[in-house]
Amino acid sequence: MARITAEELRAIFAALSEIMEENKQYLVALDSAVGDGDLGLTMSQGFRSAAEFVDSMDETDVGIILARAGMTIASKAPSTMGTLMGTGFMKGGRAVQGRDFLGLDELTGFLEAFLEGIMERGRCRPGEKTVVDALQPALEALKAAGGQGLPLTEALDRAYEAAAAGLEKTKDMVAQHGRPAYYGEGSRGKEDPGAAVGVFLIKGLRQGLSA
Amino acid sequence: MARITAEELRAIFAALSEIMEENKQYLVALDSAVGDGDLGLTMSQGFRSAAEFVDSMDETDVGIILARAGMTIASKAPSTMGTLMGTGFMKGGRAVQGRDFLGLDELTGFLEAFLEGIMERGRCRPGEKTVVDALQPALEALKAAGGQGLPLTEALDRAYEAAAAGLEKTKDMVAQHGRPAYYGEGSRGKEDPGAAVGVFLIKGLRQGLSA
Amino acid sequence: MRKIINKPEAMVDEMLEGILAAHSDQLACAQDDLRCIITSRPKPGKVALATGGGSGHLPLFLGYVGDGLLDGCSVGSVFQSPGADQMFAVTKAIDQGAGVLYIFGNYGGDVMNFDMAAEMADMEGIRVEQVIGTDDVASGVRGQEAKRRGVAGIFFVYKVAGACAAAGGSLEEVKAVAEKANRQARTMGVALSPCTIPEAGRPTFEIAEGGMEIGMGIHGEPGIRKGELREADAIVDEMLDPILEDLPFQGGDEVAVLVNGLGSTPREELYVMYRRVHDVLAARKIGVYHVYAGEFATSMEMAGASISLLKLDDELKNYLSQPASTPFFSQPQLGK
Amino acid sequence: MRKIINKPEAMVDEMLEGILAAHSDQLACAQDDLRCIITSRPKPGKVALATGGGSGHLPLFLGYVGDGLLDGCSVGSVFQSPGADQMFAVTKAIDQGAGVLYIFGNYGGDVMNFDMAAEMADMEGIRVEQVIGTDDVASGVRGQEAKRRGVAGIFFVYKVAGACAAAGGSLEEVKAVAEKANRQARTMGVALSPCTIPEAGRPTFEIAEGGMEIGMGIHGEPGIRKGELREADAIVDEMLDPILEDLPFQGGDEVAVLVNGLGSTPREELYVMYRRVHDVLAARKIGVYHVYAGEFATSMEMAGASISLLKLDDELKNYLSQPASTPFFSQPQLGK
Ligand SMILES: Nc1ncnc2c1ncn2[C@@H]1O[C@H](COP(=O)(O)OP(=O)(O)O)[C@@H](O)[C@H]1O
Ligand SMILES: Nc1ncnc2c1ncn2[C@@H]1O[C@H](COP(=O)(O)OP(=O)(O)O)[C@@H](O)[C@H]1O
Ligand SMILES: [Mg+2]
Ligand SMILES: [Mg+2]
Ligand SMILES: [Mg+2]
Ligand SMILES: [Mg+2]
Repeated sequence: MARITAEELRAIFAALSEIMEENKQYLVALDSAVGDGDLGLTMSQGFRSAAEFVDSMDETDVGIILARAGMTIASKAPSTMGTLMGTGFMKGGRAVQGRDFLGLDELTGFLEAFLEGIMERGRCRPGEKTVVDALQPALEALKAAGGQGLPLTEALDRAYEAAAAGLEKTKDMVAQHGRPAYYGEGSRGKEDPGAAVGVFLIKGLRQGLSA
Repeated sequence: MARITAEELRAIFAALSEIMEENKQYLVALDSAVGDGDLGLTMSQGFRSAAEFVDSMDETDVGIILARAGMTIASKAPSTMGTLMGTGFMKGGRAVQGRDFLGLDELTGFLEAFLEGIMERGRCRPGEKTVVDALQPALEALKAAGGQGLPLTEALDRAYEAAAAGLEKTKDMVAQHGRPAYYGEGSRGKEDPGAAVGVFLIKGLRQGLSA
Repeated sequence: MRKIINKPEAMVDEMLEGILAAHSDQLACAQDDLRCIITSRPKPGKVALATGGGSGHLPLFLGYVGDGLLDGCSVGSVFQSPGADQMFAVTKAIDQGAGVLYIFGNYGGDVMNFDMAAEMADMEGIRVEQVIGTDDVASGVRGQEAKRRGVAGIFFVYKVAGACAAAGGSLEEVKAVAEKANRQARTMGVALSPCTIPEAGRPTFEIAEGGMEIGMGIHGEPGIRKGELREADAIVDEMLDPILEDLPFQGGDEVAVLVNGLGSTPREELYVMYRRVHDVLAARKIGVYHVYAGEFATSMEMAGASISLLKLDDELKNYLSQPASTPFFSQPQLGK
Repeated sequence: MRKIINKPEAMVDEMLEGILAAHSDQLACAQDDLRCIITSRPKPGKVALATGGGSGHLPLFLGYVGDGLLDGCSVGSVFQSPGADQMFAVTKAIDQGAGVLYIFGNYGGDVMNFDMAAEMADMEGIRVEQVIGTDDVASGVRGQEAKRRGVAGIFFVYKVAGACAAAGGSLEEVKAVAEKANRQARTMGVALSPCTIPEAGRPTFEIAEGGMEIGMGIHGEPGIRKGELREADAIVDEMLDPILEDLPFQGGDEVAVLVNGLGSTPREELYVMYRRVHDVLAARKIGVYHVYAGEFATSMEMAGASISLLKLDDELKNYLSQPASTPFFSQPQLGK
């Protein structure tokens, strides 16, 4: 059964870096519509730095790896999503500190702390058209998969689908936070750029695991 | 024989005001080519104020009228030509102060002092592409006409021709003063805007006299 | 792009190099990081004041680091928040043991990063408090003042907090004065042109030639009304009304006024505006204690202006009147 | 035209009304004429300093009326000389019996009108001397310095003359110091855009988008080279070379530097420029005593900048370092 050790984390961050790079223009376009258009740039740069950092790290504690990767993202991508992703990894990492690997339960705990960290830092709740609206359904999906005893890879497949569905739903919401909120009702009908990053996050977690 | 009393001065300033008004756009165009383009505006405003002032004055001393008209021009048209015309009238007026009228000799004395005042104020000499290059030939023509015993009106006709010829010659000169000098060799081929005002000055003097 | 720069991506760091080279007697940087600007004349025992924010707004933010004002500033890329680690580096460098007050504008990235920096400081035993500038009337309805953006009025907050700290105020006292100033400051802006982020190379938002946008933010955030450019007096009236109603400012009040240029609007025009401000305030019997006019918070070469009013009481007046001196702003003791 | 004004023809007077309303504690006008600005804090017995010039250049010219600087300023329409009668009115109002020094830029209209005003003053028994600013290297060849225009470097002349007069210098002493500063100051400008005289409604000269003109004057007077906009370092080099060669400035010299924005060029860019200035001067072993960067002499909303150097000796350094304070410029004692 698949589990996430330091080795998988290297693969996961490599995958995340690649995904953000591939989708740079897409994120720029989403963010240009309701923000300052930098999201593709900050995410590809932040995750590239994190991947390099994780690759260079001689550490087996996955919690520490995740937390340190978060600090790297926060300092290399100081835009809002950089800070939120950084915070998420730091809080999530701390929640699973002291372990050599993550199974589905631990990953669920990681994502829960990740999400809580973001909501605390961003002073936000689900339904306010943010990254939270992709991650929260993903967390629910992981929990459900755990209840059903599904393997980690399949759980992440479901989480990915849930996140993508969550992203779709952000179209119906009115932005309450960050630059998109300046547009008020004008933000309705558009996907939230940060939620798209949330989807890519789950995608990267899945992609880093074989099979 | 024609002579210039306070009454003629009123007619002369009325004529000058009219001429500057009629040629406003022409002077603006000349000044726009090598300067700031305000010449038509400042001259029409300055001479209008002078005409109004002379009209309202209860004074028979033509020297005082001319000098005071000069102060009016200087204060209402503070651009370079306003200051120079103002200076000319003030110095010229002072040279003929104490008289009730001007004949050709006195007018010649007036224009001589007028020209000297300008050259002193402008730190300039003939040939440097300024108003002086219209007025200096006009002064020579008046002197010559005086030597030949011509009447005032005819003398002014000749002075006008000489001024116009002087203006034409400024085309061959390179500007040494004021904004036109910024263009250096680039000012060659164009008439000097200030010299055009000099021609109008003589024209107005003539036009204010009957026949 | 009409900019005197080298490589667009090097602009911020080269600007900082220039600033540090020009003003090495007054400014330095922490941890050899150009983006962590600190005063080179720390005052032992004083409560330290830090700010931070994106570049492109000079003299905001680092221009207020100096005597009688702030002690440090973290510097972001153009219109981007600095990182939490830079804020933390500044915090560590300026703390004199009396605690550090963060004063910054209400922008998502800045708020989160300063939060994070405060947590880091807390872990190292440095006491940190925050006051968030929210003076922009155009950016949120009454009753939800805490959601508003911070713009030029933050200058008033810096000024009185800086003077209070210089006078030996405790962290709590300095924070209380800063909060009061923020509570009593209101700003409204108008933009006549967009501006260009060097790396983008073209304007990131549009204002039609001959148009204006009332209430637009200093990063081009949407305002409250777009329209044709009107006469100065009409523009000022449209800006002043919501300011005056919001606090509200009333007859008998005494205020300080800041007429701020956004970048390419000349001082000539700011004074044409002030002429109207003066008349409107006089008609309402609102007294004017002091007038600041010039560039205090800009958006690079944006054309436009903002008007800020600060309602004064004796305490604020005293702190406002104290001398201050930075490389970008200098004021003698007022009322002498 | 992107201007916040009312009727274009009212702009100058409305601006003056705004300035006087805002700064009534420091400024007044003579003979009820708005265009005759004088200090409201005259110093009995002091040599009085007057300047004057066209509008559109704030803080030039009236912005330097205040403590430690000038005593009066006559104000013309945009880019037009004030009248001799206004200069004379200012002269009469500020004279304290110790004589009046005129300091103004070398522009035809100004020169003639100040001459005329001096004659009027002479007739009333007021002693007047003149120093004409001629710092613009681009406007005349070496050996004919007296024909050059005066631009931002006149700030240095004001500053040291103002300090000398404040210190009790006689008319001759103040004039000598002003002449020395003018002799030792050199400026070069670059323009990236034209500007619009309100009454004209459109730019009175052209600079292609993406182009620049090295040496252009502050009214759009032709410069010495037009071309494509280059990188900041290359522009600075092209500006500095003729400045350094002209005086010349040499290894071992000590200078003050003024990097001046012409209107819409942000301070960010001025410091990118200063960074290069600093490196070039360091390489030539020229010491920098103090750096001024900001808007000191503008052309409304023109984009561009100028660089001025003043070669110092002990006397100039002392006068430069003295405090000064006007509504537009304030400096504490330097080197403290
Ligand atoms: N307070 C907040 N809480 C949670 N998410 C937020 C908050 N503010 C903004 N976001 C998310 O950040 C995204 C924009 O990220 P980013 O482009 O980095 O912002 P910026 O460039 O404005 O700093 C938004 O689409 C939204 O999902
Ligand atoms: N120093 C000078 N001496 C004599 N005439 C001068 C001098 N400088 C300029 N002029 C004249 O003034 C004319 C321009 O006048 P005007 O448009 O009023 O100048 P500006 O608008 O530049 O002040 C020039 O064409 C020239 O004839
Ligand atoms: Mg963004
Ligand atoms: Mg951003
Ligand atoms: Mg002209
Ligand atoms: Mg003119």
